[in-house]
Amino acid sequence: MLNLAKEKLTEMFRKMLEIRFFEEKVFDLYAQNLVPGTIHLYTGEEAVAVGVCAALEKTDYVTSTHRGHGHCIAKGADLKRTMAEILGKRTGYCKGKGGSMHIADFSIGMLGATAVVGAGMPIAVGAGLSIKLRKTRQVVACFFGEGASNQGTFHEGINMASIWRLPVIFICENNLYAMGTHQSRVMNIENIADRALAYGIPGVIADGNDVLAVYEKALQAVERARKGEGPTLIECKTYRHKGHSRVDPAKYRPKAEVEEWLAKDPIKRFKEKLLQEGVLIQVEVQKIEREVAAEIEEAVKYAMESPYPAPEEALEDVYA
Amino acid sequence: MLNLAKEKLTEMFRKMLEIRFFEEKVFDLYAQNLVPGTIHLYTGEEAVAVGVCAALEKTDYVTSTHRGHGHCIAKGADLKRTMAEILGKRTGYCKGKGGSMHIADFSIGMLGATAVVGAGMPIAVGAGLSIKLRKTRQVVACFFGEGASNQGTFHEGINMASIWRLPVIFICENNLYAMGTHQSRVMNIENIADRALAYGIPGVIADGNDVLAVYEKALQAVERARKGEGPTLIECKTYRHKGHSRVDPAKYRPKAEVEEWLAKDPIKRFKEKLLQEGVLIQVEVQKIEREVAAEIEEAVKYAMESPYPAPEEALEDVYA
Amino acid sequence: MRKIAYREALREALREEMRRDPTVFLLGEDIGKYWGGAFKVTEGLAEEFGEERVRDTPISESAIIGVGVGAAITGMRPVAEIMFGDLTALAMDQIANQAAKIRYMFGGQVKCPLVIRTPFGAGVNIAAHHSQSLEAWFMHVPGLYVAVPSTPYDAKGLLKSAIRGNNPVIFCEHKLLYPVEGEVPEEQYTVPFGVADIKREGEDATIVATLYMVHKALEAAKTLEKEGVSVEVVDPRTLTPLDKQTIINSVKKTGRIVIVSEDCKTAGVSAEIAAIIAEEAIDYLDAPIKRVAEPDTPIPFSPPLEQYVIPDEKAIIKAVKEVV
Amino acid sequence: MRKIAYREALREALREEMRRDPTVFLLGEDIGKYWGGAFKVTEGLAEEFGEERVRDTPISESAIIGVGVGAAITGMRPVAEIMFGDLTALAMDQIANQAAKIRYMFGGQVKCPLVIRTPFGAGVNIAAHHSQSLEAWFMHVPGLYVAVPSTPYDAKGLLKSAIRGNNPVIFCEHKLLYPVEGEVPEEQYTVPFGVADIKREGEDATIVATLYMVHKALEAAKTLEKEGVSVEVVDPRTLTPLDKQTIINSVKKTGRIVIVSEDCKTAGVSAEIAAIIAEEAIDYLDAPIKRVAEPDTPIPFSPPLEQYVIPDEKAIIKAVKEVV
Ligand SMILES: Cc1ncc(C[n+]2csc(CCOP(=O)(O)OP(=O)(O)O)c2C)c(N)n1
Ligand SMILES: Cc1ncc(C[n+]2csc(CCOP(=O)(O)OP(=O)(O)O)c2C)c(N)n1
Ligand SMILES: [Mg+2]
Ligand SMILES: [Mg+2]
Repeated sequence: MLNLAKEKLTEMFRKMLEIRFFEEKVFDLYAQNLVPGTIHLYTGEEAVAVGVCAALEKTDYVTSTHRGHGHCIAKGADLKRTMAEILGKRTGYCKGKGGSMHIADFSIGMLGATAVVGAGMPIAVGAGLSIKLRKTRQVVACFFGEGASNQGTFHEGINMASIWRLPVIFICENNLYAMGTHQSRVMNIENIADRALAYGIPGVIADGNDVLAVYEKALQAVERARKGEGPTLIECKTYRHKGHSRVDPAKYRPKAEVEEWLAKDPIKRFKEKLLQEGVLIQVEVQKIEREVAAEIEEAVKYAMESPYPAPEEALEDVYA
Repeated sequence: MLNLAKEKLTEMFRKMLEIRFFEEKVFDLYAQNLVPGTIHLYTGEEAVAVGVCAALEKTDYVTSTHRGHGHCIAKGADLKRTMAEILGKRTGYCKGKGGSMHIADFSIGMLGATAVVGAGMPIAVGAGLSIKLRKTRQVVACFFGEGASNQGTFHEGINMASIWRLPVIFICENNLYAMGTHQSRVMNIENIADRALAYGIPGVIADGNDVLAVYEKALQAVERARKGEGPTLIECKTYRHKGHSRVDPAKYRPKAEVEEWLAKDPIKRFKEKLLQEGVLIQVEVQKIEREVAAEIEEAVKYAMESPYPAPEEALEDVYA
Repeated sequence: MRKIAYREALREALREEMRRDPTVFLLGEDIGKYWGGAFKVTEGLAEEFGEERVRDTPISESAIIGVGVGAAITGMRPVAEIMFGDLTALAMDQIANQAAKIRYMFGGQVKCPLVIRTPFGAGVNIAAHHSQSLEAWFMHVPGLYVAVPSTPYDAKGLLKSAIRGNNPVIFCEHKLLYPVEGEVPEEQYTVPFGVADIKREGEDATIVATLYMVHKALEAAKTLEKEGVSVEVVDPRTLTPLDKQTIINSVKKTGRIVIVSEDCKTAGVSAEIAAIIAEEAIDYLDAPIKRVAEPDTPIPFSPPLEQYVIPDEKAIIKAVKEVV
Repeated sequence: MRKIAYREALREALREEMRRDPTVFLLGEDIGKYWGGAFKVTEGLAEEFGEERVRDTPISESAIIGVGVGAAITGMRPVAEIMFGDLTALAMDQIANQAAKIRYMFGGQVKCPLVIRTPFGAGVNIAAHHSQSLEAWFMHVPGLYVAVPSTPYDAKGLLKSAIRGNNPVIFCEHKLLYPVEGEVPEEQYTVPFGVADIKREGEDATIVATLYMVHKALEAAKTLEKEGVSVEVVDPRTLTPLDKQTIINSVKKTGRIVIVSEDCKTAGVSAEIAAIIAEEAIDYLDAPIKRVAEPDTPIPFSPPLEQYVIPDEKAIIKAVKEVV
């Protein structure tokens, strides 16, 4: 996959860094009591969102989850408005009405995050049906966790996408845990990808910490979808670096397991590969890192300086 | 399987006849405008309920569906009280509150029918969990249609039964249609049994018009369940002789298909086998047929002569 | 004027809107050419518009609505059918948490023009899982509109408005209304949301009623007229938005109000209307507010039981007599 | 008397009932030893009773309730936890169509002693999918009981009654109440369903409030006292069965009623209580009924927006002043 254009590879690397730095900043701000509510960080899973979105075009759609910052950024959302939303500001994507768990940017096909686990799946299928009926060549990427794969919506949604051959790519972010619950305690199978058999669609597994592996599988699924051959279920094996949310210390995870996965850090791996293969040289990497850090600082500044919405705005936007 | 005791085989044959004659009578009564509401006849699918229930003990449980008369009778429900319920009488199993779609007899482990397609599946799983927690050796047989297998409850229910290794046997009555909808239009797979793979449990297919084939598969599943090895999904391929409900002429079914299946009538087949193998002789069969017909007449008489509930009884039984 | 059945009026609305706007499409269980909908509302539409636009679905209520949401926020105008109103319970998350809130949560970025047609109501002996009236659940969900047409005219006009509108709508039909005939003009028209209709004018008492109960209220009013009691029958036609003003104006005139609703009494539609009067028009009342509704029981199967729980003309007459 | 938090009171109730009755068991997402429940109510219980009786489930709300129903009708007393009240929408069929109706449909053959614990309420900035108050939906479902404890004492006593009772119960908790402390005796006790508690006596106006709003009502009452207005605060403690008599008696005494409820106003809890007064006690009223509730919007995320929609002491005081 390293025969991709340098520009493309650099862009993927940059996006992964954006997510990482963004999330680290959110974590800091949270610790300083500047983020209201709860947060679910995407740190450690960057290769999934970036690998998938790199296979999409701007007009394609994604649906997202409670752990959605990474999906937004990978799909091209503005960092400033994303951060502002998370801080509950008027300038945020949703004018402060949505917050961390409900960010959307319809202008880039980011159809929004739902905080009801699994609820986004039929919505993604509906977007796929809409594409079919409108006869565009768009596709939808639907993100969800392995925990969500036990919801009825997973079953009903994928089945419908399959029978109607809709251009939907189901991306299972298998980070092994749903809150404190290890996958092995809530399903009797090893691979979520095997559930594809129940719907007569391909189920494939990707190393979710290898952005190029994810990209490759996503690209195949996108091609299949655009050709009208229907959906694909892609399971990306990955891991979240932090706890589930807020202050979760994630003590339910064995230390060795955490260390094993930290060693597989998708950003570290991709960076090393890019350097090794000579796609980028050290100074280029450092430049990107500096640029991204500055971008994030700017986003934080923008968000911090933005005003809160006026209280009465709570009454707006209920009906169109 | 014909090495079963004559008594057992005769009992199975008798139950199948009971269901057939019962349903034909319900159909007649319906045509005479004596059955309120709607009806979903089990005619043609007798081998499934009887084959499964023959593998159960009295203390075992079953959960049922809108097409539930056959499940009741096979599990040993009283024909009089079943018919009385269908006619809305005070002497019916549910004192007229339930009707055709909601018959239960807790004294024989018939946990009742739900008219919400698929809703019985988690309830059956709950009964299975109860068995496990109470440490009895009971099992639960959960009946549902192939159409129901597209409901979220199918997915959530079977998954839970699997992870907890519950003694539940999931019996998919695949009669090819859900109302006017052929299976092929709502799922992209040939066999519902294949969905078992998604939960890591065995999925087996039985000729649903061969009562001994169903019995055999059910028996294996029951043994597995009683040993604590968990659930099994059994798909019984069968066909309903009549339309979906009431006045449905079932024009959506090709004539050749109907004829093919009518030729595979489970009662005719079993009768022929019993005669051929010398388990029963013609006069014995005729005697059973007469006896069952008389029983049904008696049930009808009982039901017809029974009083309706008093209107104010509508206010009873809301709370315990 | 020509008379057509409620069912046909609905079908005409669907047909006209589908001809007018290619983004309108239908989805639901057995709505297509093999069945035409459990109540035959969509009969013939698959033949005219094809199976792509009149789309049979698996038995997956939650996904039917979720798919509707996804299509609605990406440029389509889906009309989803849930075969029985009771089954909306299976899709409650998609209806109340997704469809209703998606615009608000995202700060007004998107509209969700999804219409959900579904029949409520008892009276045909199909028991507890197929007979409820659950409009009140949806009234309690901001972001949704709730339509409750009682006549073919209103059914057609409101359905067209629902489809053209930009908000999710629970379009409540009633099983017993499908065959009921009424005047419907040949020429196209719409009925706006939020405008009550005074189905009969009167002086002595106001009855507010919806769906099938409008007809029972009108019968009761006729009987009462013979006894010298003049009853005004107000049909809100939509519960959200609710035309409070027309109801209050009627109460100002009559000083008495009986609210008739087929749902279970507690926390039902009639509770909200009673509360509005108690808050905003109590000074005009010359008697307590009366609610006529189903008792708090599931719907029983057997005919005498079922008839007992459904509000009838007698109960309405009794309530009116208690207040005048 | 010792003081413990609402969360601990709930945990004590669970522990005592599990010790007393081996058929009691818990199920829900992350309620076991790896997390102890999202709000830590069940913390430590898996350690004492084992993972069989404190059972972590997959993320499958509908099946959690369905499994509860199946266990309840076969001799167990399950206590299911739905992590957030908003998510009951996913299980609405199992709650409203199965659990609530199973006894009735089957003619009283069976009981369904299933308790569903779930937290409602806004105030912690977790937006539209984690902040609703949906008690009214459940009040509208015959066959269910609905508990709404506002104090540690009531929480413990009502939960024990719920578990010992023979009917399905939606046991509504409130996120902001979990850390709130109150007096709870060491010795065992239960609080019966259907008996309101007068949390404060007064003469000039009645406030009916539930859950967290009881505390805001009490604060408002204190402030109003200083201004010479004596307010009685009635806490129904259970919405089904509802102790109408205590509410009506209070209104007889004060002639004024303000109903305070955190849910969306339209078709909410306050509507039903208002309707009861309008039907049965209107003659005792010296002023219109007032409802203080959330406006009809989803719950927004940003703190100033969220605070704006949650009823506060000021709104309660204003409403009381309008009626006295
Ligand atoms: C339907 C539903 N159930 C429960 C919750 C509470 N909850 C939020 S995130 C989460 C875990 C989700 O796990 P998974 O799908 O694997 O995603 P991950 O958090 O691991 O990315 C839970 C249980 C919820 N928001 N929605
Ligand atoms: C959840 C739900 N959706 C729709 C219906 C209407 N309905 C009743 S039976 C039926 C078809 C069921 O098909 P299947 O599960 O294959 O059972 P069969 O009738 O073939 O025995 C439908 C759609 C219902 N009762 N419940
Ligand atoms: Mg996960
Ligand atoms: Mg079928």
